[in-house]
Amino acid sequence: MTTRIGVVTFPGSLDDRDAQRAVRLAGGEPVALWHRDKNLHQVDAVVLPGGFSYGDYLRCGAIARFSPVMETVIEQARAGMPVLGICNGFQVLCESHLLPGALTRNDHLHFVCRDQKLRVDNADTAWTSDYSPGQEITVPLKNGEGGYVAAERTLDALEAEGRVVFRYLDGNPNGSRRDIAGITNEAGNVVGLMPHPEHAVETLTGPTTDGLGFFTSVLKKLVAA
Amino acid sequence: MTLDTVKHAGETPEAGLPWAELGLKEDEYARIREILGRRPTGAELAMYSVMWSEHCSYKSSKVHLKQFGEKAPASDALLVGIGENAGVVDVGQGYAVTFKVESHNHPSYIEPYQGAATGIGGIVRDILAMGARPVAVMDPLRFGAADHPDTRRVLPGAVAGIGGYGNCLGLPNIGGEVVFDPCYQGNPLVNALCVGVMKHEDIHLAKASGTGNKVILYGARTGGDGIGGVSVLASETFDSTGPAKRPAVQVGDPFQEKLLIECTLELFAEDLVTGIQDLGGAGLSCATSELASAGSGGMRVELDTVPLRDSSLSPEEILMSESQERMCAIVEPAKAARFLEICEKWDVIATVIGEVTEGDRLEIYWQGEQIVDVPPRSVAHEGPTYHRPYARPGWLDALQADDAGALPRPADSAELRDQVLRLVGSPNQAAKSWVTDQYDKYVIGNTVLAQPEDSGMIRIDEETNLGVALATDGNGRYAKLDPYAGAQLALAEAYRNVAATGARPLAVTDCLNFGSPEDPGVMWQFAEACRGLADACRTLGTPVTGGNVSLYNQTGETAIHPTPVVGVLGVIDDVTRRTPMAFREEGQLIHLLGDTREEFGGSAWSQVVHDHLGGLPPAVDLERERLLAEILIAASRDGMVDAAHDLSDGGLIQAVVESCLKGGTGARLIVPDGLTPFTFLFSESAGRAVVAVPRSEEVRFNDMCAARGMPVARIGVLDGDAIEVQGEFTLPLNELREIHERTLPALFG
Amino acid sequence: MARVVVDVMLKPEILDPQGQAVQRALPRLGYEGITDVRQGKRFELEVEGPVDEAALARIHELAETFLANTVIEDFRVRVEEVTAPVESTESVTAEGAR
Amino acid sequence: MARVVVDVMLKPEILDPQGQAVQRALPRLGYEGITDVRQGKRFELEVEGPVDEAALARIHELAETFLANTVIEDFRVRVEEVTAPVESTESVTAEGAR
Ligand SMILES: Nc1ncnc2c1ncn2[C@@H]1O[C@H](COP(=O)(O)OP(=O)(O)O)[C@@H](O)[C@H]1O
Ligand SMILES: [Mg+2]
Repeated sequence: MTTRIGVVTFPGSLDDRDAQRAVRLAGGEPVALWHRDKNLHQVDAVVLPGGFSYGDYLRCGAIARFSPVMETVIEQARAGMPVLGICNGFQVLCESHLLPGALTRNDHLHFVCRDQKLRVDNADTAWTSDYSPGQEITVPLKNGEGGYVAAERTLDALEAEGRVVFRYLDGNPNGSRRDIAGITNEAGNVVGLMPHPEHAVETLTGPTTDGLGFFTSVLKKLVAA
Repeated sequence: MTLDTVKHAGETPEAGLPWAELGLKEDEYARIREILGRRPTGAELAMYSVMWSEHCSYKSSKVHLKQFGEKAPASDALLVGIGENAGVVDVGQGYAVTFKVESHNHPSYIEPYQGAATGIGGIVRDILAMGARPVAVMDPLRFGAADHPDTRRVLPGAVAGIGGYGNCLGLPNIGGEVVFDPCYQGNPLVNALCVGVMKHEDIHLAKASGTGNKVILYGARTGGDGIGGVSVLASETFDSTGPAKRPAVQVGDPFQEKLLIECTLELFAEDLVTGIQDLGGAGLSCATSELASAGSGGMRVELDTVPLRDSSLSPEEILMSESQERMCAIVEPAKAARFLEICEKWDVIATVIGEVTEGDRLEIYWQGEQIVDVPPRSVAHEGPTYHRPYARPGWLDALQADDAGALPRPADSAELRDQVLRLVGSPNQAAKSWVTDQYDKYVIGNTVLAQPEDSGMIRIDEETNLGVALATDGNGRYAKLDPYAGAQLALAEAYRNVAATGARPLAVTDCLNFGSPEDPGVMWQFAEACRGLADACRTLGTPVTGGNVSLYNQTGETAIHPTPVVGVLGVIDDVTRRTPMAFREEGQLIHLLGDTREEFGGSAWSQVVHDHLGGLPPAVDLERERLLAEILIAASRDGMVDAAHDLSDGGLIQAVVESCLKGGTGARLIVPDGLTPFTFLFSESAGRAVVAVPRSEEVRFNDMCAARGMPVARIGVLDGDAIEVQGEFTLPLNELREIHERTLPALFG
Repeated sequence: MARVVVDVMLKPEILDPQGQAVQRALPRLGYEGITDVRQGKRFELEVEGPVDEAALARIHELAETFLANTVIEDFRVRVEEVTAPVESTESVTAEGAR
Repeated sequence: MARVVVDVMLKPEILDPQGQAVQRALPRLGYEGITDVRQGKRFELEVEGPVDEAALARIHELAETFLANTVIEDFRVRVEEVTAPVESTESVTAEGAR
């Protein structure tokens, strides 16, 4: 039986097909989920993809958080289902309070699209177990509001608990506090990051295939479970 | 407020209308009266005035554009030609591709962010209206001098607008141009290209047929955008208490457009659409009259059913509004319910505003009263045609006589080295990443090549790896020296760029940016450019499938350089064999294809070092371009080269610097016999490219060139971390990179 | 019909790159004496019916859960004195400093 | 030290996609009775020295040429009554509707 991984499409989601392709290339079965539908259709994990949900007009992810599908995603995430938020998906996770902190306007005020080197600081989450701790990977980054911020004590706690999963290397692209590119919740099942692993799954179209590990990690974990 | 109905117009034949304020000429107004057999109503006048404007009717340009059809080479690939929203090209395996470039120059000068953003929005809807899924955009841009204060206002705004809209739509930006020249001060050029993909059977056309079919307007509500001129009608003639001034600026909502795209593609997939048209310039006037004109019957529209953002709009203003993110579809009655359901799914407002009628009139009603009753063809397709006078400008002889070949050349190696650095750091030749890093090039996951590369390349089919490549080019300096040759050189460069990546050039789109057609000298430039482009397209076998004309790009008496921007689409059967431009592998051999001559007229060197424009542009040899393309494609197919980069502005040294920096490998260059180092490095002779050939392939590659009669010279080897021109100078890559990359950030922050 | 305004500003401890960009540009534009600039959002809500305590409480809740992200932003709700539609630039000038 | 506030709103006739997005979301969040939402910018300028006529005139000029894009936006300049620093969420709540 293949593992079913849901990819949510909000109005304005853009990288949803890419996330589905990444799931497929990793050997999973992608399942399209629709923002108006509370039913997760028996998926084993969920990806909240990149894009500009609802135009990102109020704040990135602020409107998507209140969509019907998120009610169930929030409930299931709290119950331990693996959830990955990429870029806009990370913003939705923060707005939903599944992850602490917030993402603010890039410090240089421009949208930036570039290949970004990252270090995997936590290789124990549901989405990173196929990496080794400290491994350096390069995946695309593209956002206008990717500056991670949180209260000092939240940042200290994230560090202390090993919940910083990815850090930017070779230059912080957006002013994120402590070079944070991605974090996880306490249980390690919910991960959010600004860079786009789903765009680094084929040598033809991405800078590397370093992003595949996210999807193989979760598939292994789910098969083992 | 009295409503100017058709009946009222019939009863008040002598009522004065502000036709002159709306830009109509006396004889044009007389013709409208003749067509209608009475005076037009205010609404009719509004429709005619905007549809007969230069922008919509091409009245000054169409006598010259005709050649693109008349001289078009026979091409099996052309499925839909000029005249529709965009041309459609067969790329094999049942796929068709549609692409088009359009200008949004004036709006981008007034409000750079929104002007450029809505330029992207408009061209994307054109592509969507053909039945295709838009898959990528490109943005050929021209600005005034890089250090001019107004450029600091216009460029960052336009770039942010293009990125803001395109990124939010989820369309990768795969290429474009950034050119600076004082001639564009006050008249920046913001052109936008979109390419879309569909299956052959999905092609849709803008035509209304089938009596009783519904006319459905869907997308954004209609507001007072872009109707400056027409408010004369509302305020001065019919309703002096109305709002005096309407915004000419259109504001884009890319989120709404994203919904419109997904919604429309779902409507196509369920076969719910009989005819479709996007709303762009001239809004509903254009959409209704063009749909009705192209169809078999007539059309009746109840204008008061149009959903409004601003309830104070007059019927004339509703007809003229250029509110963005709207489409108009013709739908069979039995399918209307499902159509509306899909729109609801995507939160897109959709309204039945009328239906296709038996007759042959376009009739528009407002609160039950008839305010428009016209033959739609007379509005949409039978506008005026001007044969404007044109004459070769008197100044051209002196300009051409001012030969750039006579300019002082570098006296020694040190000066040569210095000039190379000045060239690669000059705004036109410097790295464009400050601009292109603001564009998402990854979204959709099919981008095989994107900036900086010779052309953008998109995978169309994940199973077979079929793909397309696109490049746009245009050199206003060349065209100023000789518009006929300049247009051909623009085509030749784009064609060469496509071939350099291994794709076969198939078809052309163009955006012709010129000054005022009322100036006979400008009109001559325009006529020459059209003739040159049409002739070259015939020789190269690449038909023009569509495009756009932008006139009046001038301030006072001073026109911009004639700037024909040419986009070439190519097909590649297997994108995995693409040829990138990066020089990576040490030890590979650098070969120069083509002939290098003493050609410096309009060159980057003459501009950067001497601030000079004069002489003749490089000679055009289209047969050579075709041969070069064949070589580059064959080399890609047979795996004989690992990298290729075409030569254009800046000549050989510019190309080698770009390829070395991209790949992170240096080069040792040897000046071939018979050339001075200066000519070798800076000449801009056309029909050339550099390639990196693995040693194991050299014999085979040389044999192929010899067999086909292509001049080829081994000019060096990839090696180390500097570019060395033997006997002249050495430039470390990190010094070059610093100089190449710092220019735009230093100017625009 | 009444207008309720919600002002949303980044908390003082959160970096405000937009405000800073404005501030950095001021000397170049010839403005001295402005020591700090913060940029935030202003929402104008047109409310049907009376804006009583209950209505304001609802809007307060809306601001807290939706219009502002209280992790990084503070907000303020108030009933707008001016009830006319937003002024044109002309009338603003009149209302301005001159 | 005084605070001058510049409110910048899109002109009423200009499309406001941001405000519309908020408004469309309201019914889903259970808010009725808000008939229109416009979203604009709020700048808070901390000014050194007295905010006299001349200072205000300068800020007015700044708003007109730099803070607002008067092609599509209107603005308003005013001296802020509250001179305390931006309130924390807590104090805001106190000042709110309750
Ligand atoms: N405005 C732009 N948008 C996107 N890509 C651009 C833009 N300007 C330049 N580029 C890209 O930068 C690269 C170099 O540009 P250019 O030197 O003009 O190319 P070429 O000389 O090969 O036509 C190309 O890949 C081009 O597509
Ligand atoms: Mg090129």
